[in-house]
Amino acid sequence: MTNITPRVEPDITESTRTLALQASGRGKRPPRSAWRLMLPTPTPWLVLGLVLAAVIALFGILGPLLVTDPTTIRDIGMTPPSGEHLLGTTQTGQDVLAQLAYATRGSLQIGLLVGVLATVLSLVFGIYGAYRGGLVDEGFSLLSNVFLVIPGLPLVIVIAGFVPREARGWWTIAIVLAITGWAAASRVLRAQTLSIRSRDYVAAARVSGERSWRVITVEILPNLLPVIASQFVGAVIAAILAEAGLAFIGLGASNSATLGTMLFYAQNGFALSLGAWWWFVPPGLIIALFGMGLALINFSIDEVIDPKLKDVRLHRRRAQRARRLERTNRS
Amino acid sequence: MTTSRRPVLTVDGLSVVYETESPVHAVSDASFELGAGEILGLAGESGCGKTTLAYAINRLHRPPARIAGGQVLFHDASGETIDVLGLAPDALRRFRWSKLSMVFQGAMNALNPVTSIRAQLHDTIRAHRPRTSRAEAERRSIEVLERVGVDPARIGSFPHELSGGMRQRVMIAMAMILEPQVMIMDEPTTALDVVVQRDILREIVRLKDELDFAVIFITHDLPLLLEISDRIAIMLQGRIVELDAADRLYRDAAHPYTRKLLGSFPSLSGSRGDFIRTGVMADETPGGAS
Amino acid sequence: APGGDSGATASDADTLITVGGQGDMQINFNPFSPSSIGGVGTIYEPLFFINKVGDAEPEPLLGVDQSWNEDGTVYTVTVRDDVTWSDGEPFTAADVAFTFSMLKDNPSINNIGFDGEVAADGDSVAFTFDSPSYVKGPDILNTVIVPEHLWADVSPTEFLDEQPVGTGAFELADFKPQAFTLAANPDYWGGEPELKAIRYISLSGNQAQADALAAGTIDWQTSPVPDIQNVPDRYPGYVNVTANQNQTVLASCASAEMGCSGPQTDPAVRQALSLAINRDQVNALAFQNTSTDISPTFVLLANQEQWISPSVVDPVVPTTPQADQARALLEGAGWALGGDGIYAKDGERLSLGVEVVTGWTDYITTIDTIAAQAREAGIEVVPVQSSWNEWTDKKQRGNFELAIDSLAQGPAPDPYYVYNNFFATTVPVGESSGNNFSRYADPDVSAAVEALQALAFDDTAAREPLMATIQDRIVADLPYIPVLTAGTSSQWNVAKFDGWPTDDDLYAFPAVWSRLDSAEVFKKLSPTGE
Amino acid sequence: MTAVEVSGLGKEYVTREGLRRRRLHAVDDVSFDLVPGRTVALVGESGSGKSTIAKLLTRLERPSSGAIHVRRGDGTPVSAKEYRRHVQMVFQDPFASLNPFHSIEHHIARPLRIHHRTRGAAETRERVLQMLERVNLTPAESFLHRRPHELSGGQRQRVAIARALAPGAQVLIADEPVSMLDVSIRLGVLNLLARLQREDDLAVLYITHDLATARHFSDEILVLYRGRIVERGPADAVILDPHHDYTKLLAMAAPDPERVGKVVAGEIAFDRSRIDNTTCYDHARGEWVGSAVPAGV
Amino acid sequence: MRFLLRKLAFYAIALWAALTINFALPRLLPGNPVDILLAKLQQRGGAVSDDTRRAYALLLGGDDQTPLLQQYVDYLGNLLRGDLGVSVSYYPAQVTDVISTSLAWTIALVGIATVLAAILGVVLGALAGWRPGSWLDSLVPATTLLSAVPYFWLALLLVYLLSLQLGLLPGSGGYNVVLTPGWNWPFISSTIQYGFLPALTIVIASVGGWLLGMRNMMVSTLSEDYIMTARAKGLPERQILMRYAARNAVLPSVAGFAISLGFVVSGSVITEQVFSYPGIGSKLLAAVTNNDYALMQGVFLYITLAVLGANLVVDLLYGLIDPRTRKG
Ligand SMILES: Nc1ncnc2c1ncn2[C@@H]1O[C@H](COP(=O)(O)OP(=O)(O)OP(=O)(O)O)[C@@H](O)[C@H]1O
Ligand SMILES: Nc1ncnc2c1ncn2[C@@H]1O[C@H](COP(=O)(O)OP(=O)(O)OP(=O)(O)O)[C@@H](O)[C@H]1O
Ligand SMILES: [Mg+2]
Ligand SMILES: [Mg+2]
Repeated sequence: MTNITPRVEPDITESTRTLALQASGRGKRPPRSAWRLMLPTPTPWLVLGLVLAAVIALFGILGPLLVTDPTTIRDIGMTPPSGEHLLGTTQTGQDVLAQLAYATRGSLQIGLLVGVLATVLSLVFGIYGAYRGGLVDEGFSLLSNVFLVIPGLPLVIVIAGFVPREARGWWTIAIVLAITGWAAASRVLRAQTLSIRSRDYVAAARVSGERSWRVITVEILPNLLPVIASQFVGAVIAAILAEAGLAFIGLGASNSATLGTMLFYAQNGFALSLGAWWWFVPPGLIIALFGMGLALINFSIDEVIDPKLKDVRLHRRRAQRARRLERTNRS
Repeated sequence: MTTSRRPVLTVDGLSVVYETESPVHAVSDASFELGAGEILGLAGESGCGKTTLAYAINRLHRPPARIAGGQVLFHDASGETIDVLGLAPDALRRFRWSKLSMVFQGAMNALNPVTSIRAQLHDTIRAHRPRTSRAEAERRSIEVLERVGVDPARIGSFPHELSGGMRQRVMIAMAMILEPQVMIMDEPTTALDVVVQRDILREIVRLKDELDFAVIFITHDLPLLLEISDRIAIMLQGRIVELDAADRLYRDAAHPYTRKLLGSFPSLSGSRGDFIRTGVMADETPGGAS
Repeated sequence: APGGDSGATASDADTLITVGGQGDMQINFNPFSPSSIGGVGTIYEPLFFINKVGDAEPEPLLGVDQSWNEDGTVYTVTVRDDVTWSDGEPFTAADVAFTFSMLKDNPSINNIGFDGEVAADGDSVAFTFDSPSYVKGPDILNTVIVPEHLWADVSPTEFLDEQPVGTGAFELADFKPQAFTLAANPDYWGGEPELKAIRYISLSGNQAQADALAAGTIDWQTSPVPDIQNVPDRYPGYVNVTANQNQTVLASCASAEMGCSGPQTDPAVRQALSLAINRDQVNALAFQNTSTDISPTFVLLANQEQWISPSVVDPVVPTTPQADQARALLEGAGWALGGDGIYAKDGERLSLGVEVVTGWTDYITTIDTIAAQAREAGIEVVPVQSSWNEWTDKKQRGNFELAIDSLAQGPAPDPYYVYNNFFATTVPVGESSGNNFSRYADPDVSAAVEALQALAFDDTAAREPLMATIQDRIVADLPYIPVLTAGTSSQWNVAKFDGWPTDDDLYAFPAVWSRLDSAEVFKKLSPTGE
Repeated sequence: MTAVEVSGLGKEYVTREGLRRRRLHAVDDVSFDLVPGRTVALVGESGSGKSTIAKLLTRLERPSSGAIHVRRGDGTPVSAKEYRRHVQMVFQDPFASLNPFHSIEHHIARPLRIHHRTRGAAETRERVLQMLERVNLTPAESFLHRRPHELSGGQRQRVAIARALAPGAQVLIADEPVSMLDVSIRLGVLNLLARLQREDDLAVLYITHDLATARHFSDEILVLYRGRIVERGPADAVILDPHHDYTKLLAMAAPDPERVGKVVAGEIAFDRSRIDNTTCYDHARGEWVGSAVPAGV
Repeated sequence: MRFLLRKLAFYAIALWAALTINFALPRLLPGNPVDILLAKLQQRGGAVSDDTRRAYALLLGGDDQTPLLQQYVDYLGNLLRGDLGVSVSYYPAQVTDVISTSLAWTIALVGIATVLAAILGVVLGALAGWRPGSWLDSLVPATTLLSAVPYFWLALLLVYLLSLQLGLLPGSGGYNVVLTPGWNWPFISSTIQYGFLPALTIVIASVGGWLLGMRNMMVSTLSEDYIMTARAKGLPERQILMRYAARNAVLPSVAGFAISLGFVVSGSVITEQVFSYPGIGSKLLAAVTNNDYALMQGVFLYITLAVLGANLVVDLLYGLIDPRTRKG
């Protein structure tokens, strides 16, 4: 499990405006579409993040179509990478690259499902609760706080221990992970919703006669998109890591290939002790790189949520120039 | 227009540029003199560069802002003249607050929320007079709090425990704790209620009379400036377009912008200014231009 | 006593370090408790030691002599008379009688199912049975004896026995949750062992054990290690010994009469699958080539070969696949090849699920390998992973098609035990099956097994025809599809100690977890001084 | 023509501090009428309850006591469903009252659609353009697709006014509509409001703490202090001839350029603890109303 | 005071929720754990009396006669008496006894590692945020890789490299088993030596989050007015950094500390497995593999209790460093 980033809670309600000001400050017309404003600015780190995430996602989506059957057994066990098997073979001569492709797909599937489920839960408990206020909000926020302090993975392990193996399909694992993983996002969303809810444009919409659901979905939600995106991305990383952990201790989804189960088999096949790094290292590396890709995307989304961060980056070079100019001025 | 009093601060041709993609000349060629014990008002609409100017005087501007030219000279009471823009970092640190202190635009948030008022008053003294004893620092802190009308018993409070008006008073107390010769006040009362604002203005004028420091008072509330300032500078797009004694500026302003600004304020007891309730509108600015 | 300092009497050079458990250990030296962490054989001794990998001759320990009466109903064991418990009390035949009556009184710990009468008389103990019971002798000899004067007043099922008092060559010196140490018993009747201390440490999992071996922090362990064929090179100072005792099988729910369903109830299917398996490949991929041949009669080839009936045509299962033969067999039994390359009959595809426990990676690999091989013969094999409990439950209730498992050997090296356990008695699907989860039922086999019980192990002439009957039937019916005889590999430190069993002199089964055997090994070890 | 009659309006907030509850009378027994073509100004210091009254009038909050009756010109009451078509509001902060995410068109089109003022996209677009032109945002087409952040503060406030008027509102609540704007454009917005009021014969409630604009922009002034009205009457009368101590304090505190250089340290500070809010001077009647009429007046 | 009461009330509710989840889980999920447990108990030589059956039925459900509410009350009563049942895999030991020895190990390991990671991350984050654009700051995004690495994978790699290949540190166990546990230096130094790699894993994998959070918060804080005031006051830079900027910026990190503890405990369950560390995580896994439901539930309760306790402590301490919360 990853640790969480202690999250700054910036004033999201100001962010669009500040971003627009920044855009105009750069001498450009601020972009017409609000959607465009909410896109993170392309920085080398973001590009790296997108490339990492996209390449790995593509590998998971298209990889299985291109590789050989990952279950095919060959007499050549544990062969190092070669022209024939680009990433070598496992103990039973199965092609590591092929397994990696399927396992990546499996992990992505779980990560995505958990991300979606956890986000939906956090939207319901965070946004709806905060919008309604009163007892509903008290109840929802108590619930999410309780879920936040109850340690997730041990709970998941206990649940997985109770669920019979054959019922432990990948979606069961996903649901369990989602149920134990929505609370942090919900808390962040709640705080942001509370601040947006007190904004005049929400009151204005109500005065115009908008209905509650429309106020939530049309007036509040779009402004939360960067936060939601960031929480979603975070949930996907956490889910992939958690599933890998579960699979590694033998509690993962039964009969489904994920990067975690791959590591589990590599570990049981003494891959590391035998120096078969090509079997042990790639699955972990894919998780780490994919996680890094998503985290870098989040890093850039953070700039949308809190434009001060962007300011710092934008001004970095200019500040240096300003300092230099000032120095030459003086002397 | 120069002042008849002994100058404490001379700003000469000061220019500040924000080095953004298209550089913003926030302050261009600003020159004025501040006399000892004088209140100099600085007015202008939002974004004209008032705050930038105030920061630049104390070299508080942060990159990407840079001082593109000009001079800031501080004429110490001792007779020495300090070139503020040329001070080395440590000398600058010592100069700040002891000679020239500031009360900021967002004074509501200018106090550190996690330490007590006492700690913040004390560290101001200690930073400049390291040898001050605790007791002495405490005595001095209580004294200035009393001066601005804050109950000294509140010295152990944290900022969030004080009302906005009290916080502003604490800021003013802090600004005078080292008895500086100049105080720059950047919209010190805009966030406050009219009644409270009045109390604080009265306090500032009284303290100034007692302690004889000079004040640069920044606001966009021209009627207010007219009431308290000796002289008023009008800023437009980074330039000081007019600088004159308050009453003269009110009665016969030279610059059209000044006149327009004055016209924007309907008088409480007098005529309506440019406000038209009935009849044809002369000055309803058409949209499009922002 | 626990808490004592083991370091005072034993130096590192004469302390043997081995694996005791996983995680924190909970103190429990009750030899009859399933959660017992140690002491069987080392602290508590049995009457005799029977080497399952050697010939069947029992070696005297607490007993010095044993014999059956004429008709096999009374078993008399004479006990040693110069033995004292480690608390100084003398050991007597009464302790033996006490131990067995205690077992009889507490069914939950009576693992050997002792149902006779026991009586001590001087230095001999008599075990009396209602019917001839030669086959029960080895169980009696293997049971460890506890002191009556300490055990008479405790509940043997819940007794934790934190300060064990035994007669064995070692005593408990020190217990900590991460390790406990046994120290040599200076007053041991057989003389103080040269090995001064044994430290059992906690290590979780195969990887940790392999790592410990690589780091040289452990002297004896029994678990698979990487690159098992090259242990002396990879782990200098260590050798590997493999003993092949576990007959790996694909057990089928075989008997349609008992309620089994699925293609595997057809003997032709079982035979065909057996023919389709490439055992060489399985051995290489799943077992690092440590497994050995298996006999379809389930007589252990290593030390019981003499019991294979000459009437069995193929006493050893061929290791190369015969897919053509398998296809012919299936077609002869009415199966027809379907469009997907898999045989089918009456609309039923020849698809077999094999139950396996999650995490048993060598078995999972075995099934994966067999699945690929069986496809060549038009048979689909699908692994079904579940937890140990569910796997056990499915086997017990007959809710499975095939299950990979190994056939447990008996207390003595004789095929009788396998036949009695796995082929003799049966119950319908849904009821708990006991050992014979294939639910194989054949009246001739059952009768022959029963007849074997009344015969002494050395009554070769009378036993051979019965063996032939059993073996002919089970080789034809194949309720358990033989795969290989899996090896149990141990690695030990020959640099530090002498006296280990060798392939030539396998005086005990060389697994450290086989406690009676490892106790024998400990007594024979001597530190080299390194 | 819609008129609003507010009688005995009260709003009580219950604030919880841990286990203790505190009642706060934000608004207490306030009555006034909003009549077509007339502007009522509501002045008072921060926290006196001005915005609370606005929220009650726009039904963002429910009154704890009293009633708000809205009637058409013919005297028929306006139903709850139609309420928001008749009563609309302009908020204080133009940077906060427009959703940064949506286009200007969205902001004006929504009320039209909600209140079925238009049918079909084309008609809606037509009406939106018309509204933009009415608030002097020309050329209107160029504003349709802009986002609020592309507009200056004054332009935004015009959009907010257009939005409020879009459903055909007859009663407009303007809560400090210009206090967040730059001084130089404040009058422009107020002039626009005045023009629209004339054209549509609107009833306007103008909430402000700026006495000067209150005086010139409104017909009647209500001075609010701690939730209660302490002085009411025609605009000039209240400002030029304040009776209640609180009104005097307000008038004195308001900057007045006529008093150039008048702020002196000696100016007496008011003792605010003496001010009481249970009495009210009504200029129209020329007398004190309320529980205790202060002596010496 | 009110603040305190509110907090205590919240933790009481959270604890109650955990207990109730524990009660509900076996009853909601398919399968009948009582039967498995009793079968296993019998297998282990346990006598299954009616009392035993009822005790397990209380713990795990499966008692159809008693009304659910009564079961719930009895269950809570049992917990209050510290009766978590008997562990099957360690039969006949009590669950509480089985757990108590391992708890200290986990608390020490996770506690120390988390504190180290937090301090390291916060300090580096503060420095990076203090001088945005410095070389330290430009490395910040790279630390995201660290937080995305699977704990156990990193642990195995570290064991392989540092322990097996280089032989620098022991790769498994909690201390040198030759030593006698207690407050003696050889033992303590050995626990440090053995705890180093697991702690390193936790630190590496969690330091990135702290760093990033602190750095971002620092950037936000630097634009606050009170920082500008501090500059204008002519305070020394060090003092501005420590007493004004970092002091305020660290608040969310402190608030997040307790919550992150829960996450780190989770991560350490698997890390402990890799290092054969004698902590509570390995107990949990042992319980799961052995279907020792009573132990499983017991471990979960203990972990929850520990995390809740840590949260409470941090929450109370938070009141000390952020005066604004004291008002409640
Ligand atoms: N960090 C910055 N980067 C770029 N431009 C800036 C920055 N800060 C201020 N500016 C620009 O400099 C000009 C002057 O700003 P300044 O804050 O001094 O105005 P002001 O007169 O104080 O306004 P207000 O009355 O709103 O406080 C403005 O046009 C503003 O957009
Ligand atoms: N939702 C609420 N819950 C509790 N108290 C409230 C709430 N809204 C307003 N109040 C209180 O009611 C009183 C009146 O508030 P209101 O916003 O009406 O003042 P105002 O006159 O509009 O002030 P300002 O000039 O600052 O806008 C204040 O004391 C405020 O704290
Ligand atoms: Mg400013
Ligand atoms: Mg208000």
